[in-house]
Amino acid sequence: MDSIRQALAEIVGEEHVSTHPEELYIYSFDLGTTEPHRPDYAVSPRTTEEVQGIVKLANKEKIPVVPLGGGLSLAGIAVPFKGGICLDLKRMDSIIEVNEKARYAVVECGVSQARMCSYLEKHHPSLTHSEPGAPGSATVGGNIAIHGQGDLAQPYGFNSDMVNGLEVVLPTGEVCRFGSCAIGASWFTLHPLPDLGLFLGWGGTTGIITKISLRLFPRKRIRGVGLFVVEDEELVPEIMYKLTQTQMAEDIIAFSQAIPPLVSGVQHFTINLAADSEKELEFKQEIIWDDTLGEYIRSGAGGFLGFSRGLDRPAVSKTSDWRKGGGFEYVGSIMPIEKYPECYRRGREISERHGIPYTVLGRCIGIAHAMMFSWTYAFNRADAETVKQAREALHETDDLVLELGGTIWKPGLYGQKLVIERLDPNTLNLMKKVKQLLDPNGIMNPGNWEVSQ
Amino acid sequence: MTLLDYKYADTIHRCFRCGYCKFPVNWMDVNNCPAYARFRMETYSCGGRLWLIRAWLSGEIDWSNHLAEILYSCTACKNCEVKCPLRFNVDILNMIIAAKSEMVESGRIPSSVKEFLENIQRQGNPYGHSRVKRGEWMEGTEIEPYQGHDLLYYVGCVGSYDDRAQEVARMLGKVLQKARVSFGVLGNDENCDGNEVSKLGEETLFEMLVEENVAQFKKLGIQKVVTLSPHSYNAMKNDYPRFNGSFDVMHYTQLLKSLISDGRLDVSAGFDAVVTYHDPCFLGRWNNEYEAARNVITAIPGIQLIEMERNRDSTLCCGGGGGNFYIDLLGGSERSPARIRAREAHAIGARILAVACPNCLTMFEDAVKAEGLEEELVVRDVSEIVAEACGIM
Amino acid sequence: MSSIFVMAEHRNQALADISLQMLSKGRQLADQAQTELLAVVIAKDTTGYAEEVAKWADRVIAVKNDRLEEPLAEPYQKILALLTKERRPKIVLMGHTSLAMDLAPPLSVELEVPLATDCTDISVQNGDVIVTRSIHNGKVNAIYSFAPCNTVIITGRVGEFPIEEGNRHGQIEEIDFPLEEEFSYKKFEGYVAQEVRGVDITQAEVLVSVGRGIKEKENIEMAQQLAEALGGEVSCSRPVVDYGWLPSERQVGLSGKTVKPKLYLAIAVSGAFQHVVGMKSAKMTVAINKDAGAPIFKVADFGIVDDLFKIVPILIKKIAELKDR
Amino acid sequence: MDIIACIKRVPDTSEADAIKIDGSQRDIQKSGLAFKINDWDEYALEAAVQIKEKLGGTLTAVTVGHQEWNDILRRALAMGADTSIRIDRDVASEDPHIVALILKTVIQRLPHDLVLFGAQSEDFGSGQLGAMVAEMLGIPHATLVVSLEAGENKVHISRELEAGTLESYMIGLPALLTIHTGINQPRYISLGGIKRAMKEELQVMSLNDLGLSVDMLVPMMKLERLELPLQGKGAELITGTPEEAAEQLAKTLKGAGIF
Repeated sequence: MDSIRQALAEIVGEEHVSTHPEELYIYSFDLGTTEPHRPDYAVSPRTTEEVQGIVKLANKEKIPVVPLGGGLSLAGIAVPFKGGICLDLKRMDSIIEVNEKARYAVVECGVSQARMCSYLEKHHPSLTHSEPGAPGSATVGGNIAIHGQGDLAQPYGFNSDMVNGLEVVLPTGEVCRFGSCAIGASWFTLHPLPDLGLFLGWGGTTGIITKISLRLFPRKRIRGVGLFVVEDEELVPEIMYKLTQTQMAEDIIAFSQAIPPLVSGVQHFTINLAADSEKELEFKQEIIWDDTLGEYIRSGAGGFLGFSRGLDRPAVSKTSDWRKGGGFEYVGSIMPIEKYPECYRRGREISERHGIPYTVLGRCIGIAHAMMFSWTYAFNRADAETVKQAREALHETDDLVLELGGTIWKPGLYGQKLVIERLDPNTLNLMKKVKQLLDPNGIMNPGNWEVSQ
Repeated sequence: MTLLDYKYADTIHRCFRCGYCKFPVNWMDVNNCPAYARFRMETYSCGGRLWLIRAWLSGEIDWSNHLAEILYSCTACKNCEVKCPLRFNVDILNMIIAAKSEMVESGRIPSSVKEFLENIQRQGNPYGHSRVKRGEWMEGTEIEPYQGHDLLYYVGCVGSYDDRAQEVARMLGKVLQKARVSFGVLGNDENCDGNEVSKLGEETLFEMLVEENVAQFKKLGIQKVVTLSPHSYNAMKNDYPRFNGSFDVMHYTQLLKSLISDGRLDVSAGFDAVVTYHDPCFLGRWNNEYEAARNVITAIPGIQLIEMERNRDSTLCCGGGGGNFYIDLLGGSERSPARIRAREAHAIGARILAVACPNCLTMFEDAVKAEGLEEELVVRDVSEIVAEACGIM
Repeated sequence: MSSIFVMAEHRNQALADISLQMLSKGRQLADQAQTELLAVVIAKDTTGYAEEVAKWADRVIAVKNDRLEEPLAEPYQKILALLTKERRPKIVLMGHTSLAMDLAPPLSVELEVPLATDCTDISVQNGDVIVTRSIHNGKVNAIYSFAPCNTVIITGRVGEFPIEEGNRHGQIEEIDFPLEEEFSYKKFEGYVAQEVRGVDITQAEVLVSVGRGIKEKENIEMAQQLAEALGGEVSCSRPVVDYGWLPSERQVGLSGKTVKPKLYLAIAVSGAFQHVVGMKSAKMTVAINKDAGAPIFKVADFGIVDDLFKIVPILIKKIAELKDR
Repeated sequence: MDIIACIKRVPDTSEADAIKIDGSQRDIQKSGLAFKINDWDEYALEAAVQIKEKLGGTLTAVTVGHQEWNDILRRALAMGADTSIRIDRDVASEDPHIVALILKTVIQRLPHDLVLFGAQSEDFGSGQLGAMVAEMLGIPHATLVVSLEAGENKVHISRELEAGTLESYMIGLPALLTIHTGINQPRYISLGGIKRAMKEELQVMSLNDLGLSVDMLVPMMKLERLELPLQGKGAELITGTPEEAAEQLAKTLKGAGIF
């Protein structure tokens, strides 16, 4: 009997460990174009103590541990490149505490975005969190680990900026706490204790986030989406800039896509507004549509396509079925807003060259401080050629991001290499030291962010 | 058999495995796919199951008992189809059932599924009890064999053979008698309705059962059928017509609703109780019937109907569908769907968990015992609640 | 009536219990029919066995040869055929064992004499041999007679015939038996003993034993809980091993282990004789089974005729309550 | 590899509580009983089909019984047998010697490298037939086989002894084996498979097709009568609702000092 499997079964229970080919097959893929790699064990722990036990065992046996949330990063970050233990964290899904006064929630890493939304709607209707618009099965832990952004990015920045505290299992098995909770106080703030932010953006190679305190924000009674369209992409930066000037919007996204054909080549804006009263809404509408966007509407450069109340979850998965192919992957970047026109034009060019209908999107982060710009490439899972085309387009887009002066958001292996090559040598050196310090046996999600070679 | 001649070869790859199918329509929880709720591994989610079917049929993985159990842990509760945002969602269950058929024809299926199907081949019921005992549930009642009555009261295998479900079969008979409904039953001559057999992928056995039942119904001149089980209701309403067996079929909650509203059934005596109603998948998601049982329950004075978070098309399956009331691949843990559901009903303060399906009834009776909730939560069929309200003991 | 042969079988250097049961029955039949009881012992070294069987037999035929160390059907058949043709016994009696399954049928064909296997009763009524066999897994008895013939081969069911004290001093006659043929077409390659992994159920004070009626591997956990509540172990009947729900070292019965626990709690066990043989000597036996006609109720001290899924969960709870008090 | 599997049709008495004996006192009442392939024979068929799938060759299913026995031959064909033969004669309570003689005569006329029987039958359970036929055919045999590896001209088997021990043999072909339960997991026989098998015509032979006549079949053993076992000392039944029965049993166990 495989002694490691036996040890794992003792930690999490017989039913939550598998070496069956079926589990190893499913956990070898993510949903994008990354080549699959089979883990040796699929394990789904329920508590931090179980995660600790697993990590300590991994150190003893020198086998990799690969943390996995919803598995929707679409960049292969949770693909077990060097085999080992695939750690499905979705059973760690309890909502521990919601503090209305200080507007924060303490949750386990595996809580899904959908559950977070429906729980707050039902039990704390005055609060909301920055929901990333990914499929509902994406987890809160996974999203902040990749510096995700959500529908409150414009006023409040990256989701990872909204962290009040973390509980992390280090690669050597110790449990650490960061933020006010580390001194036994409540989880209300991450700062001002000495900053040890070593677990966000590292692609799960420096530790396993098990608990998060996430800032919440007021959920206004009325929430809706205004749709605005311009033909000339050159106008997008200035429009986005002006919109942020009003500080009235909750989320500003500019996007353009080839499908359906009648909208191809045109730039759309979705502008999320929220108000506690009709008066407040009317006031905001007036400032946005008359004072700010009025000139474009009057000059015919742009058009107001209406305002609809309610924020139903965008079914982003639909893009995977455009070509009945069951798949898409996208490159995300953090770009200066003024680069939108070039990103759009070059993106279209790459898509057309690879025979893929283009889909680009720029979400404003902060007060026009930056935008998350993404290029999405759909492919047909049953047609290897389209997968190859999509993979090539993705790599070309990684290059494009750096060429245009942006940085890749949640890069896959290819993108990571590009970033590491350009990284300041002293910074890179410090990252190596941090990695060696935290993960002496190199068991934490090896293959990703290979800085230590 | 390879992927090529699999009926859904050109569709099954379109599953993106985005995980929508794990959620109820109202997004209230992450585990509304009963198999995923039970095992919480990706392979047991609907998306995982579709990817595994494609991998098996394209030869990337071999058949194994574990793969068969993953396939047969699907209770055909239709949550995935209702929730998936992609256009092929109408074929999800067909894809899974077609893969089950591949396993059935190759003969390699879990031993409990083999037993289930062999018992039906031999005795016309999944328990393997002899046919001559099928009518025993009627003993001691004045329920008559069908001879030209208005209605055939079709009981089904669980109602005929399971001790607890037999009580409900009898009670519904008494309620219909009280409402002076003209009905008869088939007793020992009643055969399996085939619904579970078709969800298990034994297509030819299903066709034989339906052809026999349709011929029997026609020989007896049956026009209208009221079924105890939503499983029978589903097959007779949606599949029998394909075998030119078009009958006027209703589930008994629909009949009770009209009897009460027409005044033929007086429930005004009523009694005090806090009740929550569990939507059975084959009545709700499969046939969009959410209101009949609720109307019946709320027509009874003194009863307060409270709803669980996951209700109507967001209901969590009791784990007894797809033959699992017998095969029971989802049993044996506090994560069994029926036990999750029993805890949910208890948590909202319900004293009675009302069901409208004999499968749900048996699954929840076991779950309430396993959870040690017998004192605080009672499982009652809607017909039993109506009986008490009409003063039938 | 001519003599009665009893073939005494040995395993792991000891006479099998069933052979002592057959010797006792053979003695009783011989006395009743006033004829001679001859015990046949076949081994590399027969001295120990011969002395023991001599306590029942009037005469012991000890067949010795270096190549007869292992009890194998082919050589045994040759020897018994020769002895039977030579001595023309009325009855050739042996235990219904795995060896007998290989040996008795071809022997009866070679000698062209009738064979009755797994008999639960044997009697001689004015020179005619009558046997009883239990059929339809214990629910019906069949009584057989034989057409006139000089020899009848009978194998007796294990555990059906009590061992009586032997008080004879049979005369021992040693025969060397040089085996010429090689039996090359069938080569014995040795034994495969079952390595005892995990628990040894023969040491358990309390056994909760599950049969096919448990219906699903997951439900064995319920039996495990009951076993823990009683401080015992889980064991099972053969179908549970055939289905792969429990390893074979937990199997009670003829082809598994023989147990003598303080309590043997049989859940959904039908009570086939091969199983009952392994647990007959339990101090107290309790049976829970839906089928009132199940043979297990014949051997159990207490029984509940009901569905295990209803009884066991409540039983676990009641035991816990009684323990707290 | 030419394989022959001999199978038997038996009543399903597992669920029938009371079995009644018919007027002739020599058989049980069959009305209301369902019939099936003898459990042991299904394991033998599965073993045969698996060998055929691995090494190729033909599988013939043989049985002795009247027309209603065609259903088990259909199932054998659906499971993977190529052809099937039924000898049209009722031998239910016949002397095994006679049944063995009939089967030996059929098998001799067919190419046979490996002959498989079930170790015993669920109804009479004599466990004699296979080994008798082997002796009559003059080929080596082994009974109670629980593992089987077939090579081109030999098989490696292990058979079951008492107390969980096994003994293993290498046997040259042609050979006869009787198969015990647990050797494999018999596959499910779908109704579709049975329907396809309906189209294949079944070979039916009479005694004289085999060159046998009734007077050659002289029984050496005769079934006198059947009896229901006398209701001897049974268990003291604890009755009442599940609640009461479980409570009573728990008290009895406590009283006996079990816990």
